[in-house]
Parts: sequence; C-alpha cells; structure tokens
Amino acid sequence: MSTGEPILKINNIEVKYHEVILVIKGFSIEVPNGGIVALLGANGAGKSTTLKAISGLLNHEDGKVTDGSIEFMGVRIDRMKAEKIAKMGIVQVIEGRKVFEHLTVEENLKVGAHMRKKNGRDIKDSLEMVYHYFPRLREKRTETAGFISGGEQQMTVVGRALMTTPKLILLDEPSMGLAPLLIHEIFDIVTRLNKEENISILLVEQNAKLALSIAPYAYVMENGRVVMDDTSEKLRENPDIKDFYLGLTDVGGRKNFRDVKHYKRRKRWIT
Amino acid sequence: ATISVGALNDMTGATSDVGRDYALGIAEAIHYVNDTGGINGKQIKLHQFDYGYRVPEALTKYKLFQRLGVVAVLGWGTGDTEALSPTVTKDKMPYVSASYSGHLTDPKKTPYNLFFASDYSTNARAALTAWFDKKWPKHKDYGKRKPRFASSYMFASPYASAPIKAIKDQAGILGFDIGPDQDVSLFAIDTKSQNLALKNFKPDVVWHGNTTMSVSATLRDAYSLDLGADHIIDNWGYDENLPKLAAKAAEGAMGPAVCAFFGEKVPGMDKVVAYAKKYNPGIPANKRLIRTVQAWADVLILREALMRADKAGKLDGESILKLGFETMNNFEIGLGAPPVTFTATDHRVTSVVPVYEIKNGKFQLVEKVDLKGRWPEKWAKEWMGW
Amino acid sequence: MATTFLPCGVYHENYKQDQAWWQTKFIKSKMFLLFISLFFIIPWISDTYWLSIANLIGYTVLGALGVQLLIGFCGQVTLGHAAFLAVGAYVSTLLVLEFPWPALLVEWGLAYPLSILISAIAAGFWCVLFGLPSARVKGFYLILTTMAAQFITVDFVITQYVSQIGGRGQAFSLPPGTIKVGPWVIDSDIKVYYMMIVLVILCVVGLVNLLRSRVGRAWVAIRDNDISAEVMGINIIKYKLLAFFVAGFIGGIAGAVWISNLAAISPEHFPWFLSLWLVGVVLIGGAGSIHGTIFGSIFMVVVMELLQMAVIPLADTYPKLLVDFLFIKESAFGLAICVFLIFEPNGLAYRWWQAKNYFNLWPFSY
Amino acid sequence: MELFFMTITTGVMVGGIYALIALGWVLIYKCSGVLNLAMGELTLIGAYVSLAFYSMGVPFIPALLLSLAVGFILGILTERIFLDKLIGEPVLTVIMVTVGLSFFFKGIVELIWSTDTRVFEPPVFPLEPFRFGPIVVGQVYLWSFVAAIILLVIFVCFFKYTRWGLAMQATADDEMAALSIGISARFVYAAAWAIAFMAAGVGGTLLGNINGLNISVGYMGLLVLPAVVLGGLNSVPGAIVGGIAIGVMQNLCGAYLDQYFPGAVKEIAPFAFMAIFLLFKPYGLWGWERIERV
Amino acid sequence: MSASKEIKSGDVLLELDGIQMSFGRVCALDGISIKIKKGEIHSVIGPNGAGKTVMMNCISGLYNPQKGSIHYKGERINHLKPHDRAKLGIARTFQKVEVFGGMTVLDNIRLGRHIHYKSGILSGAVYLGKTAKEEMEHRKFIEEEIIDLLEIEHIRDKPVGMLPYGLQKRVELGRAIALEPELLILDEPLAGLNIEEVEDMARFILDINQEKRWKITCLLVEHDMGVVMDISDNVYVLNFGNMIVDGTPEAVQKNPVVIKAYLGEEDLYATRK
Ligand SMILES: Nc1ncnc2c1ncn2[C@@H]1O[C@H](COP(=O)(O)OP(=O)(O)OP(=O)(O)O)[C@@H](O)[C@H]1O
Ligand SMILES: Nc1ncnc2c1ncn2[C@@H]1O[C@H](COP(=O)(O)OP(=O)(O)OP(=O)(O)O)[C@@H](O)[C@H]1O
Ligand SMILES: [Mg+2]
Ligand SMILES: [Mg+2]
Repeated sequence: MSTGEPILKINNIEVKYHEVILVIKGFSIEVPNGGIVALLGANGAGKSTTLKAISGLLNHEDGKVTDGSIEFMGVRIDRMKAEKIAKMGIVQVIEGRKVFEHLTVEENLKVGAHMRKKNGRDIKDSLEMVYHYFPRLREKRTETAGFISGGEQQMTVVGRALMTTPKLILLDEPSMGLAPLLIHEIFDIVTRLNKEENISILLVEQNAKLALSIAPYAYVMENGRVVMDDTSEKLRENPDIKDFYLGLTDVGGRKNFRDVKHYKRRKRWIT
Repeated sequence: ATISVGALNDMTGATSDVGRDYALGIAEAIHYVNDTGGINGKQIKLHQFDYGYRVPEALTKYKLFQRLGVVAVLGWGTGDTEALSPTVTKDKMPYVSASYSGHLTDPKKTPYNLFFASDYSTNARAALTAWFDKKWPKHKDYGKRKPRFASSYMFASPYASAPIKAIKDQAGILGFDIGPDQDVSLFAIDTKSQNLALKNFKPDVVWHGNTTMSVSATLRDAYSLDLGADHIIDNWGYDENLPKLAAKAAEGAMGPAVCAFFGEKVPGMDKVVAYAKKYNPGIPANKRLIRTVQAWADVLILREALMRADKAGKLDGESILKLGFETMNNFEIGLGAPPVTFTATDHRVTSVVPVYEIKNGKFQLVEKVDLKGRWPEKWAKEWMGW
Repeated sequence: MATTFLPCGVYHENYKQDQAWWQTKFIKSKMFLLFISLFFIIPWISDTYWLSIANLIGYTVLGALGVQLLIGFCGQVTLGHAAFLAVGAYVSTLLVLEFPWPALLVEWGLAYPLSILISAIAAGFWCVLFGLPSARVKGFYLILTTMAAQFITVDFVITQYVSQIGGRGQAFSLPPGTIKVGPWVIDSDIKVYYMMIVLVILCVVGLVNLLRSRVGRAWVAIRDNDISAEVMGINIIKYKLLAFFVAGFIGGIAGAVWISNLAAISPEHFPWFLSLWLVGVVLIGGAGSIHGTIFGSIFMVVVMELLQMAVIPLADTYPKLLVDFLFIKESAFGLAICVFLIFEPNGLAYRWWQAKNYFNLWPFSY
Repeated sequence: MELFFMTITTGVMVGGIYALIALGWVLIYKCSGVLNLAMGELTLIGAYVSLAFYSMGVPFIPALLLSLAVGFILGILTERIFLDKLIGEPVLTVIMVTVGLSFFFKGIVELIWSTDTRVFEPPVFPLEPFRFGPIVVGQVYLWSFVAAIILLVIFVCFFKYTRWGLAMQATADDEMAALSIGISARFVYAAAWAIAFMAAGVGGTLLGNINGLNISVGYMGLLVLPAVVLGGLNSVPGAIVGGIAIGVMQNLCGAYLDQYFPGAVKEIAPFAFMAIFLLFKPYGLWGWERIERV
Repeated sequence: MSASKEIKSGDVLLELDGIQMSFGRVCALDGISIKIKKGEIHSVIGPNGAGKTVMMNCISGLYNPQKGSIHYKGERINHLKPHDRAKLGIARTFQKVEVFGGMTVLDNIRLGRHIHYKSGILSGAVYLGKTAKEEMEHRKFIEEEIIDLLEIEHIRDKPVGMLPYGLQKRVELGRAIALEPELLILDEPLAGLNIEEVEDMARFILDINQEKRWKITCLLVEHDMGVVMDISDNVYVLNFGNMIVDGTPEAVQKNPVVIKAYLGEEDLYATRK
C-alpha cells in the first residue's frame, strides 16, 4: 500500500433508501492515496450503493447517508451535492452502461472533458488516448451512442470516465459484457492510469480473479457490511474466497459447469 | 331588518373590461339606496361575488345565494343568466341582469328575468338602421348597388351571438348583401385572419358583437389592414375605453347607448359621480365608464320593485314580480335611461334607441331610432323574445 | 412501490390468502368501518355544504381515476381528460333532454342510468379515437395529441356545435327534477352523494380488480418497458387502446354523474384547467396508486375550499380582497401545488407507503 | 390571390414571434426534458414588465432591455426557488410544478395589472400599414419579425458555439450520468430558464405591441406548442421553422377554413393538424427519437 | 402455442437463412444462416459489436431483416410481430436487464404467462369465478415451478426495480420461462454476476434444457467462455456481421481465427479460471 493519508475514508456509514429500507450499516473502508482498492461481494451486497453514496448520486435515487461520515482528502462530503463532489475530483462509472444515448460516441467522450479547463489540444490528446485503447470506438465515433452494441457502450462509458481527470475513480463493474480480449485491456488501462497519472481507484468487480490481480488490497462485502478485508495475496489463499469468488475447487482446478451440484450451496458469512 | 340581495359580477373574466366598472357601480348604487332610506326603511345587505364570467361558477354561486336567503339577484352575463333561467323561474327568484338578451324578454318563457334597457336585438336593429339612414346615402356607391354587411363576434358566446339573428333579419329588411360571419374571441388581440377574410368580402359596414377589449383589437387590425368599412358596435363594446384603446381606428364607429355616459349632464348623474368619488376614490373620474351608470339603473329599478312589493306587504319572488316590476308604467329612473314599462305580457322596456358615433374621440348622437314607431306590427308580435 | 411488508408475525398459509384483498382481520375491520362511515356517518354528520364538498371529491375521484390509469399505470401522459368527461356529460344530457325515451323507462327512472352507461361507452370510444396516435407517438409528444383532444372536443365541437343544438346558445339547462334514478328524483345533495359514492366504489373496485388481473398487468408492463412487454406476447397497441377506452369510460361516468349535481351544463365546466387539475390530483396523490388518487382528490378539493373559506369572512373587512379573490385563489393554489410537489415529489401515496412500512416493521424493523 | 398572399405574409410575420416563444419551450426541454407549461405566463410577464417600464416613460428599446434583465433575474430565481429542489424527481412532477407556476404567475400578473387590455401608449410602431403593391403589412408585424429573427440568430449562435451546448444535451439525456461526470445540472437549468424567460419576454413584448396586451397573450404561449412539436421538442432550428409554419397555417385556416367550419378553427387547427402529423413523424421534424434498442 | 404443430426432439426448430440486416452504412449481419435443433443449447459468441444482439432481435421480431428468411418449426415467420412470435413459443431475455421495474417479482413472472391467461376485461373487472380461479391456478404453477427452481422465494413481493442487478437477471429468466417457450433466447445472462451466481445460472439453464418438465431449446449469447464451452452443443462465432466459424465447442476453441479475433492468445477461459 502506498504511503500517506488515505484519499478516501468511509467511516461507519449507514445508508437508507426511501427513508425506510436500510441497505448499508456500519460500513467503513479506506482508499489510500494513489492506490487501488477492490470491493467484492455478492449481488445486492450494496457495492453500487456504496459507490453512489461516495459520489453523491444516492440523492438522485431517494437514498441517504443517515449516519457516519465520508471524507475525501480530509473534507466531509457525505452531505454535498453530486456536482460538487465531482468537481473535487471523484468520478463514478455508473453500472448499467449509462451512455448519453442521443449523442454520438465522440460527443459522449467530449462531454467527459466538461470539467476540464478549456484546452483544445489537451482534449484531443485524451480522445486519442481513448481511441487508442478502444479502437472499436474510433470506428463508431460518429454513431449515435444509443444504437451501438452493449459492449461498445461499456467502452464508451469507461472512455468517458477516462476523459475526466479525476483524483479518484469509482469503477462499477467495468468489465461487464466485454469480450475476453477486451477485459484484459481494461484492466491494463486501469493499472496504467493508476501508475502513470496517479489516480486512486475504487473498483467494484465481479471478476474477482482479475480484480485481485490488480488491486493490492480488497474488501469483501455481504449484506451491507464488510465481512473480510485483507491484502490480495492473503485473500487469494483464503478457502472461502477461493470457493465462492474464484470458483476453484479444493484441488485447485477449474470445475466444469455441467458438474455444478444441484443442491443449494450458498454459504453465508456470519454478519 | 335587512333584505339580502345577491350580485354576480365579472371582475376577472372575459368581460372584466366592462364588468369591473359595473361591479363597482352596483356596490355604490346599493350604498346610495341604503343611504337614502333603503327599502322603506329596511337596509339592503349585498352579497357580491366575482364569478369570472364562468357559467359553472355562476351556478355554484347561485346555490350559495339560495343558502344566504336572498330575495333577488343582480346578475351579469348572458350565458349564465340564460342557463339559470329555468331554475330561476322554478324558484321564483327575480333576476335583474346586465344581460339584455332578447331571449329574456318574453314573460311566457322567462318571467323572472328582467333589466332596465332596450334589448340587444333591438339595439342591433337600431344601430344598423341608423347607419342605413345616415351613412349609406353619403357613400360613393349609394344607389349603384346594395350595401354589404358582415358581422364579427364570438360565435360561442351567448352574449355576442344573441342579436345576430335579429340583425341579419334587419339587414334583410333594409336590403343588404350579407357576408360571412367572423369568429373573434372575447379575449382576442390578434384578428388578422378575420379581417383578411372580411377584406375579401369588402363589406360597407361591420357589426361587432363583443366587448370593448376585443372590439378595439379588431378595429385596430381593420385599420392597419385597410379594411375600409364602417363599424357598428354592440352596447357592451361601445364605451369611453374604445377611443382610448383603438385611437384613430375607432373614429366614426357607431353604436347604441342604453343610458347616459358617465358624467353626462342628466338627472341623477350627480349622485353617481359623487358616490363613485366617495367609495372608490382611487379611480379617477375619467377612468369610469357608462357601465357604472348601467349598474345604477339596474339597481334603481330593483329598488323600485322591492319598494312597491314591500308596500304591498309581501317580499317573496312572485310579489316582487307581479306587484313590483309589472306595475311599472313609464317609470322614470333618470340617468338618461328610457322610461321603463313592464307588462305581464311584455318585458321589453322600450323601443327607442339612441345611436351614437365617435368623432374626435367623443360620442355624438346620430339618431334616435324608434323601432316600434317604424315597424309596429313586427314589434308587437314577430320580434318578441329573440 | 407496490410492495408492503406484512406486519411481524403474520404469515400466509395458502395462495388464496395471499391474493385476497383484505389480508388480515384488522384490515377487514378497517374496511368495514370505512364502509359504515361512508354510508352512514358522513351523510349523517354533514350539512349540505360539506355534502357538496364530498360530492366534489367523489367527482374528482371518478375523473382522476382514468387519468391515473393512463398516466400512473399505462405510462401514457394525458393533458386532455376533461374532454372525455365532457363527452360523457353532454351525451347523457342530450339523451336525458332530447331522446324520446319510452314512457315506461322514464317512469321507472331508468332513462338516466341507461344514459350514463351509453355516455360512458361513447366517451370510451372518443378516448380511443384520440388514443390512436399513441400507437406511434410516445412520451411527451403524446401530450400534444391529448391536448388536441381537449381543444377539439371542448373548445370546438362542443362549444361551437353541440351546445348550439336546439338554439340553446351555450348552456343546457337541467332544471330541478329532470334527473331521476329509479324512484328517486336526484334533487338534493344527499341523493347525489349516495349515487356518487356507489359509483365511486364500483369504479374503484372494478379498476383495482382489473389491475390485478391479466389486463392490468399488461398495462403496467407497457408503462415500465414496452419493448419487453411486446416480446412477452403483449399486443401493446391493443392494450394501450384498451387503457384509453377504460379511462374514457370512467371519465364518461364522471361527466354523466356530475350533471345530476348541476342546474345547467356548459362547455366551461370542462376547461383545460380541469384536465390539468386532474393530472395534479394524480401526481399529488401519487402516480401509480389508486388510493393515491383518492388522497389527491381530497387534498386538492379541500385546499381549494379552504382558500375560499378563508377569503369570504375576510372580505367583510377588506372588500378589495373580493375583487381580487380569483387571482389570489389562483396564485395561492398554484403556489400550493408547487410547494407540495417540492416537498413531496412522489405524492401522498408514497408517504402513506412509507408510514405503513414503518409501522408494519415496527418495532422490529431490522 | 391577394388574400392568399396577404395571409401568407401576415402568417410569416406572426410566425416569427411564435418562433421566439417556441424557442423558450425548446430550450427548457432540451436541457431538462421538461415541458414548461408556464411558458405562456413567462411571455405574459415579459410583456407586462416592458409595458410597465414603457408607461413610466422609458423609451422602447431601453424598456425592452430592462425587461430582459428582469426576465433573466426572474428566470434564475424561479429555477432556484422551485425547480432546483426537483432535480432527480420524476419529470412529470416537474411538469406539474410548471403548471402550478403558471397559475401562480398568472394570478400575480392579474393581481398587478388586472385583466383589461392595455396598449403601448404612445404607440411604438405607427398604426399606418406599409404597402407593397396590393399587399398591406402592418408596421408592427414587420418590425416584430425583424426583431424576432435577429434574436433567434443570437440565441442559436450562443448555443452552438459555447461549451455548455453539449453539456445541456447531455443533462437532458441522462441527468444522473451527467451529474456523475461533474456537469452542474443546476447551472444548466438556471441558464435555460433565464434564457427562456428572456426569449418569451421579447416575444410577449412584440405581441403586445400589435393590438395591446391582455392575459390572452398567455394563451399564445400555449398555442406555440404545436410549433414546437412540429420542429421536434429539442430542435432549435425546428422551433423557428415550426413557429413560422404554424403562423402561416393558422392564418390560412382562419381565412379559408373558417367558412366551412365556422368557429374557432384558427385556434384549433394547429392542434388538429399536429395530432395527425405526429402519426407520420412521431418526433416532429428534427426531434430526438426515442432509442428503442435492447 | 397450440396452433403450431408439435415437433420431435432433434428436428430443426429454428432456421435462419441468409439473414442480412444493415443500419445505414453499418452492416450488422451479413448473410447469416443457422439451424437450431430442438432440445439443444446453441451459443453465439463474438467480439463486441459483432451483431449478436441484432441477430437475436431479428429472431424475436424487434428488427426486420432486409434479406433472408426465418423459419420456425418449418413456418416462415418473417412477417410476424414480436407478440405473435411470443405466442408461438419464442421467449427471450435481454442484454441490459429489461424488467418491469415497478412491478413485483411475482407480477413480472405472471406477466410472462400473459399468453396463457384467458380472462378479458369484463371478467377482470369483476374478478369473481373464472378470473379468480385462473389467477390461483397460475399462481400455483409459478410458485411451484418457477420460484422454486430459481430460488427467489424471499423476494417474490418486492418491486423488481429495487433489486440488485443479479437478482433482476434471475427474475428476467423466470419471466421468460414462465411463457413456457420452446425456444429461449438468452442475451448475456451471466454478465455482471459473480462466480457463484454464474454457477447457479448455468445450472438453471441446464435444468430448463434437460428437465422433462421444460425441455426448452436455448440460444445463448455470452462472453463467459467457461460456461459457453461447457454447456453448449454447438457454438457460432460472429465477427463484424459474418459467421466465421460454426462447430462444436472443442473445434471452436482450437480455431486460430477465433483465438485471434475474440479469445485472445494467452488463455482460453479468460474470464474465469
Ligand atoms: N432505488 C432503490 N430503492 C430501494 N432499494 C434499493 C434501491 N437500489 C438498491 N436497493 C437495494 O439495495 C441493496 C444493495 O443494492 P446494490 O445495487 O448496491 O447492490 P450491488 O452490490 O451493487 O449488487 P450488484 O452486484 O447486483 O450490482 C439491494 O438489496 C437492493 O434491493
Ligand atoms: N438500431 C440500430 N441502429 C443502428 N445501428 C445498430 C442498431 N442496432 C445495432 N446496430 C449496430 O450493429 C452492430 C452490432 O450490434 P450488436 O448489438 O448486435 O452487437 P453485439 O454482438 O451484441 O455486441 P456486444 O457483445 O457488445 O453486445 C453495432 O455496432 C451497432 O452499431
Ligand atoms: Mg451493483
Ligand atoms: Mg449484445
């Protein structure tokens, strides 16, 4: 882990939707400055909710941080408006491929550079960078984003986030729906951004193997709580993680999906 | 003891341009009545409501009046008055309205609807006749062809459409060519297309059946589109505001007046002016209209009827009608209004209509047309009630 | 927000129980109380003024149900529903006044009930006519076609032509005693009240039933996601038009019933304002909820009445207030809508849902 | 024939004013996806404010500019007080709030200026018409048209060449995504409301100069909705084309159709026509189509 | 469903012949032909933007291909609307979940059975007798066959919009099989799921394919090679609208073109191991 103060500190927060549905309780994590942290967890554990709580988009879905605090570079942000938080340097890649459907791919990317001080060359360079990573987008750059394929939309969304120059990126399932070849690319990009531009990253990813391979530290969530957190090496060795997040059998090999047992096999951490 | 009277007024709706002044007049006139002894010593309690010229609102307010126990209602528009008329008849509620619709003058159908003035149909016939008498002979085409007549009014407004059948009938009698009607809303401020359509017909005279607001807009557009016709205007569109709003475009416009204009030197006007100053000092006299005078006249005949019925000892609806109104014979209310006569078979008060013309922004009498005198048979039978 | 959490300790043993209307004894007795108070207590304790307000609420509920169905359950935005109330009202008025009913039917007081049915059907079809564009037009573009329904129906067809039938000028008069249901002549607020309440209950129950059966699910599916609804085998055009029909039908009933409360009917009873007002009722009550419609109606009518009540006594001291009353009422009303929606953008039903869940989960919420 | 040409010319001229008001609709829709049903009242307010300044003796152009300034401030205020809190709420709710606002504004205007017709006194544009051969055009109309076109050009340029143009479209498309990359939805909305207020104000002032001003000017604001829809709810050029087209159509219907369907055909025709037109082009001429891709 | 004829397992259920579909300049499908036999699981793979989803849309009727024909059980169905094709027994799930967010899970699944309900508008409004009985019967089916199978008892009364992504996918699958289709199109059913859920989902797919109760033919679009290779009988590989390879999973895995265009050199099961 890198040195210094953590860039993001979540302290014992509690999140409710519609003032009655409690989804996150007593939840704390830290993201070190310039580090990558992975957040793993089953469906509905509250990973996306956590990210929205950080970026302030929770308000938008009638959710609220009702307890605890979120600090970004020492400033409390859990009561701030979303755009203010974004201005401070937190950008979220929302799950569900939210492109601006009616804009073209290139316009989508350009909107990403909205917050930057106007600098034509700079934006051109970033565009080039995105096209370099996703050559498919270059081909599609004049298409309306709503009509391109699911994977292409995913690329657009990730590309759009790259166009901003944030201090912290919250990535919600960046690899979803991408072809195998591209998944590696995406993770390469993430590591490079982290190394070269010194952007801190909070990564939510279902592909635990890859997530653990690029993030030195990870948290495991269940039911709105952190149930485990450790360095990636340690987690990879953990038998539960192996079984439930990496899909490895005890022997270590991959099992055939035809052989998956029929009975209910879900394990619950005691929370 | 007090007597409750209801008043329905339009201070905010489509006819508020004339309705507000009328409403003020009603309140001032009631003050006057109370100051001068009320109804044989009983004071009148006035329940005055604004109904925004909306029929539904009028219906609810009428229900409210019933609950408040009023003995008579001072109404306003034609739509609501006609809509309420069967109910009023059934309830035996004297209903003195500012709607001078000819439909309300037949006691066989609408015995409880009353007003002091010549009705719209009579006014319209008179105005057209006056134009035919005085203006047409001066026209360059006089004697070469028939004069052309068209009308412009809001079709859907019962008020504006009330006299249309009559005026067309009159145009037929006088030998006009009749052109297409134009629909102009009471709120209209853009009447270009109507004027263009009129222009296609090239009328010599146009009847405007709306109130001042939209009439002034129509006149302005007619002027700027160079229509080149004369205008005759219904009573509620013809007041002191017209020359102000339409400026040059209003020059030469003709119309009937059912009583004296505000401030004119006629008997009783001093009281009207004094009460206007006393109760509404905020409104300068040059902003007051003939509407105030009309309101006074309506209140004054109601007072007379109430006094007569009260003297006879009964203040229920039927007695107010039978012992009050229908006993008036050439009753003089002053204010330049005609002497009022109601009989059990005819509720038309008069057949004589003074028609004016605007000259340099002032009203000038053109002719007093006496319809009964000219067409006695038609007046007696055929023209009754429409 | 369809879900509610059952109170702790209540379980269902079979599907029938789970699908029943009134799932617990408690709710059953609540409903019984409601019934009693609607039919006996309210008419007994209220004077004519309050009854007339109750009638206004009933009318608003009936009118808004169709809007709720279209906006809240089928996702078709409408800003012209007053047109269909107008069709209902005019068809039934014309039938009552001008149709040569056989004497027997009039005597038995069936003429008016029959005319309600006919006018509701007519309004339903009229609504379908203006719903036709919805096959292609989506989202806010549909607002235009529904506004067209309003202006064409009320401001054009009815104002210019229908209301001139019989040379009546503008308003059809319905003098007291015209309207008869069975042996009763509907001439007092209490009779209107009973008729209204029966119809409101019938319509609400019918609509709720529809919504939990095949047709209603199809509507909601179209609202939520029309493409996947289509792929699941729903003929969306058919169901949209069906929704328009039902909405128009209920609207027609509302219009036809309302005339029993009036001395005359004019196009001004159905201005565009009424359409907006109905949408307001639905949104304030909460889109997508039937009891929201009822809450919304009560709220809107009562706010209006309170404004009115506040002004009349004040007018004695400030006569100027009476002159400006309509303006003040209008702007206060507008402001009330704004403020309400700013603080409760999801409507009253949402608050209700929150409160209910809070209490159901209480005291062991988590 | 003369009638025909005159109808077309007046139609085009009034259409220019409609286009201005339509622009207000489009702007607000374009960046927030909200149909602003208070547009008519914005027109009304702008018109009355400039009338008020003019009656106080301020010359016409400064009066107009002053009313623009007032419109700007009112726009920002409206957005801050009423709409700001609704970011993220259902669009229909926001539309209903604009309905509430329209009642509110209308009541206020009536309270201050009451319901009579008022005219610009002394007249700004002479009542005497221009004559081009047989064709007669009121001066008011001509000048209004010119003013409307100039303003339209200014607005169009502003949106085309500033960086906020893109941001506005993005916000309309997906508010949440726009927020997530730091676009200030609040700023976008405030700007849109301010500009809509100003555009409507100019439109209203010009309308008021024609035959005077009363609350039916507010109805004109509604009447341009077909124009907006014709062009497509989020197309600025569409608003212009739509405005003029509707102006022409209205006058043509008034002049020709009225004989066959007496009554308010003129007011109804645009709505009826658009309801049919939408069957063929459900998103107007240049509106964004809904993307139905799964 | 009753209208169409029954066919035996092993016969051709769906046949695409020379399908061509382009959007303006973009040619999304260029002469695609496939044959799907009843009772099998076929998969379509290919890089992003290859045209897989477009192909599924053509089958379910959302797009009309410009050229080529679609035969279902030997009948040409090109002209049929999506809802008519659903009645023939074609159901599908979507790439981005397209659930009915405001409805409960139960209602979503009930909606899937829409074509099996009979009650109309009048009986619906009365909700007595026939309708009530019918609702009850279907409820039984849903509870016992679908909810049990998919293990979603605990959420049956929640609105789907509030559920986490993975469960929404599951509900979507439930909704699709509630139609009791013969052909089920699954567009990326595994995206965004963790390994445990992927295993569950793979199990469900195998179950509905194999269990006697269902016997649903599946057409699967996926990027998760592990699952695709394990459970499919046949794999098609699309690239830029062209079919580049078509064969058994083993053959496809070894094909160098596929490796280069799609899988990547380094390891075959890139997503999970
Ligand atoms: N708008 C909402 N209203 C109510 N409840 C919600 C809402 N959004 C999410 N939830 C609930 O919050 C919980 C956490 O959801 P969240 O989307 O954060 O999960 P997640 O960990 O991101 O899952 P996934 O891996 O599927 O994306 C879930 O139980 C869900 O039902
Ligand atoms: N309605 C449409 N309009 C225009 N272009 C379209 C449309 N639908 C699809 N396309 C184009 O067709 C191409 C194929 O898209 P498709 O969605 O089938 O890809 P895919 O194979 O499903 O990819 P992914 O794995 O990323 O989902 C895309 O590049 C897209 O641009
Ligand atoms: Mg998530
Ligand atoms: Mg796809």
